[in-house]
Amino acid sequence: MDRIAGIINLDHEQDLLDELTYFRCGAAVPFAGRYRMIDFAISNMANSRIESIAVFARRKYRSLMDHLEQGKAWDLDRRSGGLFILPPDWNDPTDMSRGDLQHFHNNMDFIQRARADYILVSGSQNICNINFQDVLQEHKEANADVTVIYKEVDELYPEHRLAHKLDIDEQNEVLDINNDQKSTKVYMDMYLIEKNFMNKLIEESIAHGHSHFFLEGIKGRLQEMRVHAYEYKGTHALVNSVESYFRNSRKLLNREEHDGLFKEDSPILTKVKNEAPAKYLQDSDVKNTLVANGCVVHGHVEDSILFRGVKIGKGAVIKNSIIMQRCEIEDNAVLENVIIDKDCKITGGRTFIGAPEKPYVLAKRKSM
Amino acid sequence: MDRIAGIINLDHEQDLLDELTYFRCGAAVPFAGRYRMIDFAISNMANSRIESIAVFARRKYRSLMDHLEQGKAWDLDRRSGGLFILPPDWNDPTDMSRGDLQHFHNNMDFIQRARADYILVSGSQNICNINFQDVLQEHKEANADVTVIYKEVDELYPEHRLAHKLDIDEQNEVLDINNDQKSTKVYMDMYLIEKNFMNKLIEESIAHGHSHFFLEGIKGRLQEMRVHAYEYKGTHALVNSVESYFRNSRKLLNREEHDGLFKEDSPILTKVKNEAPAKYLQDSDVKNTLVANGCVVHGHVEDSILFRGVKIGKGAVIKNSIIMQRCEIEDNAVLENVIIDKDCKITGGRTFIGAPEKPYVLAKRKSM
Amino acid sequence: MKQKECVAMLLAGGQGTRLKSLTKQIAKPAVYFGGKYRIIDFPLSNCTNSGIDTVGVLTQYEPLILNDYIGIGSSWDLDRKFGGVSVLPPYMQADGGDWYTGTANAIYRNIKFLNQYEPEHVLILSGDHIYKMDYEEMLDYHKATEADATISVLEVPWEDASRFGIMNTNESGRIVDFDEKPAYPLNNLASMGVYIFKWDVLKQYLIEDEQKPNSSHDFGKDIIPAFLNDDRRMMAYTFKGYWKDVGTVDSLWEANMDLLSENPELNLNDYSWQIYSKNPNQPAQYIAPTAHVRNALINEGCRVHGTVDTSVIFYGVHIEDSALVKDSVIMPNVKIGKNVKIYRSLIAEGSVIEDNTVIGNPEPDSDITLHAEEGSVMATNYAVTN
Amino acid sequence: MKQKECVAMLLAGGQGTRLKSLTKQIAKPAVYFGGKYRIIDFPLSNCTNSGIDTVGVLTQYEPLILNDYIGIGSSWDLDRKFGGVSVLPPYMQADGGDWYTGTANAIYRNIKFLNQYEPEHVLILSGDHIYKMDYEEMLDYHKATEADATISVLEVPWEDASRFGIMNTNESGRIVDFDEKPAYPLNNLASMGVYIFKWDVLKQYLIEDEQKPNSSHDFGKDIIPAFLNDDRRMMAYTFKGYWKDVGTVDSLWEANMDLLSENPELNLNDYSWQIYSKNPNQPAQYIAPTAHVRNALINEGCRVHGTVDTSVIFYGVHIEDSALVKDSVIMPNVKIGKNVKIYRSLIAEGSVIEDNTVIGNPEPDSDITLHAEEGSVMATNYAVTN
Repeated sequence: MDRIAGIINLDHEQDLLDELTYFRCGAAVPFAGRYRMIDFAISNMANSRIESIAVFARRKYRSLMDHLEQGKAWDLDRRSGGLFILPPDWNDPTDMSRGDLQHFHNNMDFIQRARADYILVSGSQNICNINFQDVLQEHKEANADVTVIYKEVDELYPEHRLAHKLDIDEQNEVLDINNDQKSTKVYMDMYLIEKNFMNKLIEESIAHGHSHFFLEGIKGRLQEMRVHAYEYKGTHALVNSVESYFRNSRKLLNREEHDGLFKEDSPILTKVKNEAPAKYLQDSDVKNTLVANGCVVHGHVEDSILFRGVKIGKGAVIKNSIIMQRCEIEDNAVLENVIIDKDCKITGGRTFIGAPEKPYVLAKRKSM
Repeated sequence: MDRIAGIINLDHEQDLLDELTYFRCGAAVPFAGRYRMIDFAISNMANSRIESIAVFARRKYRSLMDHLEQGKAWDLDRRSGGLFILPPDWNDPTDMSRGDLQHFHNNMDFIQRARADYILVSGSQNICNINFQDVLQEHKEANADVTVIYKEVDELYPEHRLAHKLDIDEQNEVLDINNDQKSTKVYMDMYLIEKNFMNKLIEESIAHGHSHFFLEGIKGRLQEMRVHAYEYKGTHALVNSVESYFRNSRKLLNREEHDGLFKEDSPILTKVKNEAPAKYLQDSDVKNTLVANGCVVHGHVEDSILFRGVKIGKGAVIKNSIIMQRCEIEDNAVLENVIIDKDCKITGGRTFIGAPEKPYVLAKRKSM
Repeated sequence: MKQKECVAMLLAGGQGTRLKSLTKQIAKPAVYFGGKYRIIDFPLSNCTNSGIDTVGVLTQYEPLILNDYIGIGSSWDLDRKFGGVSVLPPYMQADGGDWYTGTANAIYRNIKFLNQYEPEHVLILSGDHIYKMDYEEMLDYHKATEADATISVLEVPWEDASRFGIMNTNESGRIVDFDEKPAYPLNNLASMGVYIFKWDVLKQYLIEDEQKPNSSHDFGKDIIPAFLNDDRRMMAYTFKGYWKDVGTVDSLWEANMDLLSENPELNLNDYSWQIYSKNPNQPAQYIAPTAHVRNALINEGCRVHGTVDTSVIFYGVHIEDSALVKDSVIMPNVKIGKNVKIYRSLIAEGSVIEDNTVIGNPEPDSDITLHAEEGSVMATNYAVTN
Repeated sequence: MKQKECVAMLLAGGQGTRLKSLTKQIAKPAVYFGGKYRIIDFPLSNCTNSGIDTVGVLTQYEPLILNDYIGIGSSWDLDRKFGGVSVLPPYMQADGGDWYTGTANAIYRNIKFLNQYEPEHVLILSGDHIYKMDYEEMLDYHKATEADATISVLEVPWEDASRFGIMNTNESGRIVDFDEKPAYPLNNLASMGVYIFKWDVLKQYLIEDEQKPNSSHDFGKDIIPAFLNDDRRMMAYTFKGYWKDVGTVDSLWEANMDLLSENPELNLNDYSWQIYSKNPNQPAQYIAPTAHVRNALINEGCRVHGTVDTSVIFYGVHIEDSALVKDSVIMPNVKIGKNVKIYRSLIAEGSVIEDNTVIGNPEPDSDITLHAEEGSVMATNYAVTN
């Protein structure tokens, strides 16, 4: 069997989720009632039998450390291989590397030692359920040097403006990677590459003074190599702004979208928390909502997502909202189009209403 | 039972071990054949039934993360409590705290949530085998606000110049904490304090714009509180320079000193590595040396320490030296008064001789 | 090696035949409860929360699921380097081997296991009861009273006393007599089957009891009477709080329903005394636009399109449009089809209920229905051994 | 649930009476070897290194130490969420229970365990041998040849062939006959007791074998002959490398001595095929100024003041001044007093050897002495069942 090792490169992901990324990087933002953004990339890797995964983190990664532990939730707390968070903590005066190439250069050890023939590099913003063994299969059949993964989207949303797009020929060979605002072939920030070839490219990129391995070392040298495009066909969400976070979260209230992401044979896993089952009281009224364990619901909730341990008081009305872990919404409060980060408290009777396209966001640990 | 939580505060420990601290903080420096400096503080806490431990780290803590994992080696990878590395990763524009008070302030959560009545704060440079429950007992009997721990040293060495000294009365109450170069009462950078009292002191320290909790918040207010001195009587080593590292390492070749540190009923634990037993070949000759597993010895070794996986070639002669993990000393090389960091290779036949009071130090991964 | 002050031994060997098909393939302590838990989660979590980190689980009957469930004990934070949880089936020694013949025999056969930890005290637990209890408080009482044995008791209503083992105590709380199901109870202090013994004293009685040819090697029938006979110091420790023997289908159903009140006596949301459990990693539950949910406990991985009223729903259950689940307990991964009606029932794990099926009797006070693979059976009173 | 391609079943039930007092309180697979290991470390590490992450360990005789040693499998990286290592003692079912009556019966009784993983293939291992083997290569061969069963064989010297079970193969490697200890061997391919079966085929034979009243329910005696009888496709897979049955005191001693050569056939320092083991957390070994050490393996936690020559020393051993340990194996935590002389001996765990004692015979080719608590015994050949 050909082995793949994984790299989750967070170096170029900007913390664009406003209040939600004040205290954490985007990869650590809670999503879908009980997950964090990064859970999807890690679970996809684990489900694709990738047993060595490095996370290149630079900023605000403490909640990531807390969340990932040693990879326990993904059975990646192993003696050989496993999950490693690799923040920048090197100190070599002779080091010439810059940008994310610092990560690649200083973690050469990880790449070299991993029992793997291929490396799969991914970000954390493309939410999906993908099997990288299938990608490898196609990569080998196409005899490619690099395989980049894309999603053909039905409709272009604002979040796709920030993404790269692929221009491909009928053999799915990549002709160009650009920012074509009309193209619906959204590059998912994931690529597969043979390990030794990658080493060579990294060294060359450093020698050329590059600071962004993918953009300069691969995209910039497209003509010199065979880059294949793999089309991912399942449920997909690109989350790089509050608006896209809000819309794509609620997209999961659609049963088909939900089932496309949460599959029994390739489950999305996350750190286990011990919580009692959700409790619905006599006078609760809940519709079209995702509810995590530990919630206690007295009030009215619809078209919303309740994370773990949320309390909704009597007579409270929650619509079109995302309420994160351990928030307490007191009796008769009214919330609509809001995102409330962890550990907030909404005083009884108060009302907060945001706009559907611009939800009202409350940073964590606020009392209002 | 009164519970204690632990804090290992590395914030004021300077990386004075030259080449040994180029790539790691002092707490992560290998010691005694298979340990790291920080193992002593953690093991002492674990052996004293301290089940929640926070490590305040600021710089070069990546090898610390790798070494400590989630506290597995100390059975501290627990669901409630356990071991936490808490690097500075906060981002609060309203935060007024400075210096190590940033750690105390931003990790108030850890202190509050720990199921503990007392907090034991320690650094990593004082190597010892101490029971903090005994300290607590004396703290309560003395009805103290703070108990500081000291060692009465027989002889003053250069490392003690950098340490604080205690001036105490016959009831072991602390009258002054100073830098008296003649005093033999060496403050071991460890103190015990009641949790709520500590919280109060932290808040006051921040309000006063302090940047060093112990020096300004406790030492600076000595007259306002009852500070008791606990005398630790066992094996002790203060390691804060290459010279003190070298001398104190070799002190462990003395059987009494060794037994005072490594006790069966309060073992010093460290991350487990899987290595075969040390192998001594037909022509090996080893005397007065600590040898860790995984070593393969063909040559002559005396008055030295060999860490895990060291290879000593035929005819090689090693005297008065410390050879760290996975170094390879080829045939007929001669080493005397040297410290060689991990993964170095000494070419066959070469000779390196340092001075006993100033050993020759080789940084890691060098080939000479 | 460090010594353990108190080691717990959990008797989990029972077949629990009164729970009928629920225990056909699993030991009784592995039976489901409360939307998420198995019965054994309660004594194990109590141990963890009481600071007892060494637990032997004595198994005999169908241990596969229990073994697999307990695993390395990490769910209860009992994956410890020294101590932790150990599953102890009977085993063969140089002089042969045999099955455990009674509760006392099971402990006798594991003297070697206990000796490893040199405990001062041994806590004996059973895996049949739902309750939250701080064993450390009981241990403190046991030590303070310098008892050879301490038995945890519960005040039961006088009219129920004759259904229990009743402890007769003197004014200082010392046990002077023990009546198993007395016709005319002198007291209403019922034994909860939770004992703490001084280990050196207990060990001696276990060794002696093993020699007695007519002994049934049982704590209640043989060991406690022998202690009484020898005038050993035995104290009654009174427990206050929720405690339920869930040994029958009716009592299991009742204990589940008890959780649904607004402030149940057994609070599962108390973070200071959590009941730990293996957490299946499933997505958040989905309550559809067509759903009506009230008075319910529902776990992750569920999908509710129909109506759930006054019921407890385990993980992975799908309830389709127009289905009604009322006054019932639905165990893991049950699929409930369209327009199904379920009343006053326990539905066993993995059952598939076809569209339009009706299960159970909606009449209040009617018998509780147990639905398992082989079809539905009605719960009445069975005279069975446990 | 995910399925496992191949699950390993390790037969660890043997009492190993030929190892005499070494196995009085422990099962044979738990016997010490190589300064650090127990025999079972070898098959378990082989599994991990071969990518087989699901292993059932069938125990029966004195499993306490084995249970405790295996624990949750973390030493071998086998603490997996789905799969990992499971200790499988015999257990009681609704229709009663019994001890394992043979190797095949042990697997038969765990069909339910195996079915959980829906394996295509089952690897049968024993816990008696010291060897490093890539089972994945054998599995690849098994799959490539579409065998119903594949038996790993080793070329033994022709003169030794009559001491083994010999596989007679045709030119394609297919097994056409099997001779248990033939007087006139036709072949020198000895079975190593390592089998891979198609699980659905094996299951059928196990069920049938269980019905046969005269069967001894043994792989070698019953299952393999039945396969041969039915002309099932059985292939011989030739293993090359170090392999040693350490079933006697002599062979255990020899295998230890084999490790001391400069480049032993069994390389314990090979990072690409590590032998994992539980690592006691002890300080680095201390070699005193008075010590002489050569030709030795020594583990952490040891203190050597005397002379060690051509010996294997486990952890926690103290050797005092002027003591001599020659051509011997010293098991964990042995204390050797001043001026003691030990020759050609195995010293059992925890022994305390008083000052000036002499153990063993220094003569080359003399018998190996086994010293255990109850005193020394000489190793000669015993006719025993294993």
